[in-house]
Amino acid sequence: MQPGEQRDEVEMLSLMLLIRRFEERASQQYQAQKIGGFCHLYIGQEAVVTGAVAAVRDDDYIITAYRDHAHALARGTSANACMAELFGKATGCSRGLGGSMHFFDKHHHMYGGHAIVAAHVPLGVGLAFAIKYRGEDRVTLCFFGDGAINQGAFHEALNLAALYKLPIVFICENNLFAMGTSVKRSTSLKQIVDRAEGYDIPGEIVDGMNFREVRDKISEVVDSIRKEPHPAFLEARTYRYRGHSMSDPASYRTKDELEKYRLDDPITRLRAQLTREGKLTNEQFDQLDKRAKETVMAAVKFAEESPDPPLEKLYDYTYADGAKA
Amino acid sequence: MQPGEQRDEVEMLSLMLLIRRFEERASQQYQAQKIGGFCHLYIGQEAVVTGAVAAVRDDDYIITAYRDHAHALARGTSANACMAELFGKATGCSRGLGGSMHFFDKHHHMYGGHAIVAAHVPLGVGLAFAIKYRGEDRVTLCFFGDGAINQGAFHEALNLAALYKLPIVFICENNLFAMGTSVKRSTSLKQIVDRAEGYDIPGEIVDGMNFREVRDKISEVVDSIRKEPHPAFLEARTYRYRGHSMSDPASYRTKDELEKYRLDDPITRLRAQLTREGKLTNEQFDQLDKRAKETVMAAVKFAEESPDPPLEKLYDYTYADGAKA
Amino acid sequence: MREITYRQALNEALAEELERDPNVFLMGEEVAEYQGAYKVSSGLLQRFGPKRIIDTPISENGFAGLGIGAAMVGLRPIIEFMTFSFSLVAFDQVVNNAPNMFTMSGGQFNIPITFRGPNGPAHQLGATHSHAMENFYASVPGLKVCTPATPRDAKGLLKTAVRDNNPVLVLEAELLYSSKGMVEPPDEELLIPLGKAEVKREGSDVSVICYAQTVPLALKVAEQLEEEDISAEIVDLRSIKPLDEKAIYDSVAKTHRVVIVEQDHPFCGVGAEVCYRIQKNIFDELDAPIIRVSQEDVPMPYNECLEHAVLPNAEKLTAAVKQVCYA
Amino acid sequence: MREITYRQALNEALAEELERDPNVFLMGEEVAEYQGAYKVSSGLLQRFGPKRIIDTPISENGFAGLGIGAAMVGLRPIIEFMTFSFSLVAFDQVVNNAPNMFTMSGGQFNIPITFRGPNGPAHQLGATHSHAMENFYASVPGLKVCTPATPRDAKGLLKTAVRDNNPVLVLEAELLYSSKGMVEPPDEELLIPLGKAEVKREGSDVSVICYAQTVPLALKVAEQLEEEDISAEIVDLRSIKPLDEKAIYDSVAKTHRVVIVEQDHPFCGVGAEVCYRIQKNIFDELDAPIIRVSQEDVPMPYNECLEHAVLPNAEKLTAAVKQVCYA
Ligand SMILES: Cc1ncc(C[n+]2csc(CCOP(=O)(O)OP(=O)(O)O)c2C)c(N)n1
Ligand SMILES: Cc1ncc(C[n+]2csc(CCOP(=O)(O)OP(=O)(O)O)c2C)c(N)n1
Ligand SMILES: [Mg+2]
Ligand SMILES: [Mg+2]
Repeated sequence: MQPGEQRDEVEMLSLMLLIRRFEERASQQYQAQKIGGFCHLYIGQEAVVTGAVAAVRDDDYIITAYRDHAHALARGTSANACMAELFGKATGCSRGLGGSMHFFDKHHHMYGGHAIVAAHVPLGVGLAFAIKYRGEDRVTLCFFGDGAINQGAFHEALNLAALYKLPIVFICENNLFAMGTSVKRSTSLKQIVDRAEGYDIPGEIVDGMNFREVRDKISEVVDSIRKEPHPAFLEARTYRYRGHSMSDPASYRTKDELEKYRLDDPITRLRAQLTREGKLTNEQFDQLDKRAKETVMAAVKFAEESPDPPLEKLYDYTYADGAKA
Repeated sequence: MQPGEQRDEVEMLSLMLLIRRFEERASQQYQAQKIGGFCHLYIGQEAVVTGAVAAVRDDDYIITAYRDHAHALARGTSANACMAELFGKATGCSRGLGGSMHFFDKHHHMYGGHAIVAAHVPLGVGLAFAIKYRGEDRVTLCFFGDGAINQGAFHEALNLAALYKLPIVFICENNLFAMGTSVKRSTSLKQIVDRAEGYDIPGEIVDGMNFREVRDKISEVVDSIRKEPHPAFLEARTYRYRGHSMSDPASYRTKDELEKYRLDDPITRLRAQLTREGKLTNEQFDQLDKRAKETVMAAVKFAEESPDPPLEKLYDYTYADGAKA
Repeated sequence: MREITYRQALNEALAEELERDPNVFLMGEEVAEYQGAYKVSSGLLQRFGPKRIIDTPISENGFAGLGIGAAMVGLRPIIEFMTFSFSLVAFDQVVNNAPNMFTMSGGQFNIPITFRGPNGPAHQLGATHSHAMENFYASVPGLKVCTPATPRDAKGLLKTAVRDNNPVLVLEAELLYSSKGMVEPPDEELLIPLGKAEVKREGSDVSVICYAQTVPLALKVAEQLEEEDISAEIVDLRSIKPLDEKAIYDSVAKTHRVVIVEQDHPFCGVGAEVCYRIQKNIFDELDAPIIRVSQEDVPMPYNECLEHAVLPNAEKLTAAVKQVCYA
Repeated sequence: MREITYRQALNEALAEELERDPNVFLMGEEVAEYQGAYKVSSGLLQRFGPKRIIDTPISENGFAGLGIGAAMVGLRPIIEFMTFSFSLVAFDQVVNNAPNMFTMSGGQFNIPITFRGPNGPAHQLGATHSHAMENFYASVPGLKVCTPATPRDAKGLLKTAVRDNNPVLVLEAELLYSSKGMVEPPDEELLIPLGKAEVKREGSDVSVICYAQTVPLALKVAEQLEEEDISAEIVDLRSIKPLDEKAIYDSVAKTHRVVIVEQDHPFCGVGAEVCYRIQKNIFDELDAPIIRVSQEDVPMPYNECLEHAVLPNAEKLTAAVKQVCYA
């Protein structure tokens, strides 16, 4: 995307559909034991990363936690490469070595996929540091969950970013829970965004179920950062429909709560907005959805048929120059 | 001290004198190589710990960082035991095994003396946790420097204390520098106390050069905590006259700055207050000072004549039951 | 005796120690309302209440330190790490505060704390989540480290750990949580001392020294080897520190051949220390070099085949045994 | 060649690499305005400016992670820990992010970062400040670890570390900062490869394997032993990982007797790994068990006599050599 240009909203809707269908399918494949390890689904939160990505350039940096499938897809990593990664295949976005929690895509400036809560927040600050060091006008978007804000790493990172005035947007995807722990049980504050004040970082709350609001707010913040680098903090209020990971029945919350959020579904919402504005017909929507499903089905096939990473290369991924310690 | 009772101010002045003379002598003994390792002096900051201790009961808990001689002396650890510790002798308050940075005195509820910046702040929270767990009405005073507030441990500890509503006063001894780094170069905030807000902990600034102000403010806070346990945060603005440690010439600050603070000396100030109020004559002050000096000289002699910890007990301090792993 | 799972055994140990001593409390992420990420603390909140079964935010360094502070004044905290890979963010507290306090204070403050949770590679969790931390922690003076492999050992070691007056790490084996074994009934107090290995299978040709997840592996391999007329003695260390040197030497004096099978990273792993001590103290008993089977020295890959290739496994262990037996 | 101090050698290495490559920067506590807590970075702020010589708050975990992030996009950070004991609070970043990234990303992101600073016991700093971290870090797949003992090695290894495309730890010896040695003049590029040991003294009766602070100790003891007709070969590992096995085996094949003298905690220390490899690979060359001299397995006491008793020292090393030589 060129500066000033807006991403097409129908395309963005289509992206949200792809993410949704991808994860539904991943869930099914996990149950069929085609996918191992932990698997955390983003279903319900799609507007956050889609809105964010719609607000930045392709060469801006993004980094996130382990609930990362959507972030890679939103960045342009193919459904094939994502599904293959879940299957642990050599064609995966991390060559089958990372798995669900460790998606990487250098080409698309997606810097992971990080599984230790908050440990990637300092990395995000490092990406922003490099931007400023080189005098570039990029920004870094650093996503993390509400559970991450009580880690020391988060705290140190925010102070460093503020002190060095680095071009980074901290995006807290507040889905109200860290596993089974609600924000009010983990955090000594009425609202998360208030913590940004403790670092003199400007903070705002945004409706994470609303694509347009996320996009517009981040565009604004990013514009300001490009003019004069500084950190910013956004609390995106959102909700995950599924359990924390595939093994979590999510019995710590009520059906009613879930249903309330489902009514606010980010895909339904953008679809309604576009339909109301005459930019999308029902047929077109169905077409998009069909295409998303087909893409995902093809990705499953691709993943299934892809080879495992070669066993004889087991030692080749430890050191960059292939040196064996 | 019994609840409600006030510590005698002349005694507190006398305590500040003892601390001052103790450290001057320690400095000299360090130069004479009687003391090893690192040695951090508290000279200039005496009103903070003295005021704090004057505000609490003997059975309240205190814990601090490595600039800890004063905290032990204020708590009632004898000058003998403190000096012997610096000399590494078996009669020291940590049996010669801790050294300057690791003063402990169980009997006087002095829980150290901790040399990793901010790593004792969670310990302080643990002490407060135990108080609440047992339903006692004690409080914990947890001291740390301005440099500590950018460590992850500090952040996690404050959130936990706030979340669990623990009886602890976090006392930031803001002497403007962490080694050669001024607060404005380390912390992304105009004033340190503002960070407490990020945890919904009430915070206040207090003049750390003024014994009475420190005492009164802490009394107030502690009263409130004893009624209903909660954490509180105090930023005590103070100044260290000496370098960070014995090897630091402190060339990062001006002579003028130092002189400005010296004019505000906590001992001179309390002395003047007491004299003005007719509670202390010059002769009495000289007498107190003479006694302090004598106590310290006797402590040096005691330390010199004390034995080293027995070599054959080298393995006896690793496991509590003497089990050898 | 009755058959229960490793998970149940741990749960019983926790419940019994909580019942016995009001100073004992359990703290960690999701230990209370969620009933434990791996359900080890199931039912404890209901039974002992929120004062003693305490959920935390994701602040391992903070609550590890909180536990140590509470232990300074005589509480006996049990701190759960959801997995020991997450203890990396609490490393300073576990390594620099818990074990040093007793020395630094000249013996005034001992720290009766238990750190526990699953340790070591589970299944396809990738590089960040697959650390086996036993060699790190055993390296630290002042810590004790145990690694139960059976339900009985899990219960008996955890109970002993809670009663120990020093910081003890109980490194549980996630992959064994659902495994079953015979354990004394709850009314019979079961305490297994730290620092006592157990011969889990007698044998005469080779000593296979193992612990935690590698014990069932070693037992399985031993059975297969029996068919090839190799008699393997399986020595389960149970505690890494203190290390039961006598049990090791007794076995080696009998078999004269040693394979050590461990789950940690190989470089400076537990097996290296065990090997050093054997060769130093009973060099002349050795008829062949000691061989270790451990993880390969690479970060753990996610892919299942690669993970299998990195882990100690039956093929590698069999080959190692045959090598030391020149079979 | 000219004689300079270890500190100057490090300073030259930093300056030369900063000069050579604009992607290199130095970050840490007090490295800039204060000129380094131990003056290793003296003059660098003046020469390279605040963009490249960067003071930090006391946030080791934060700035270690910042460095790793910057390295993901091709910068080449040099991160100073004021001492490696403080790297305990940054352990997760150094252990779980830096070395795993290349694997986890399937080879997309290598991390060309150098972590450096003084390591190991200095003088009477007590239990919290006296850790030697080499066995911890060498245990982690994906890290490289070197431990220079002389000014020349310090300069050559640090320069190589900065150019390496992987995370490298340069564990400096604080007690050697003021020691002197001959080093090539600045106009002669000095690069010493990682993974190459150096025989610092030839000998025929016993191989004394050492590194960092134990090298001068070993050399001193070797001289004394010469008078008693024991000829010790001093093998300075220089790198712990990669480990120069060939150099070790060559020496052992010559002397058939080995003492390893190390500065770290003994349990699972570096010497245990070296011992394992020797006995595994050249068992038949050994005429006596290998003996290690390391720290005693206790937290470091402050008292000077006790500290001396805990450290590896000349008496212990002499006794160990005599023991392996049956002298
Ligand atoms: C340091 C650390 N502690 C614990 C965990 C285990 N864990 C993984 S995800 C998670 C909850 C995180 O919640 P949040 O940050 O809100 O993100 P969400 O899952 O809601 O996206 C926990 C406790 C971990 N990965 N890292
Ligand atoms: C984690 C850690 N990092 C670095 C150090 C080295 N260090 C010791 S004291 C100090 C400065 C602390 O300053 P402050 O907290 O303001 O306390 P003050 O010395 O002013 O009393 C530093 C950087 C340490 N001890 N621990
Ligand atoms: Mg969440
Ligand atoms: Mg300060």
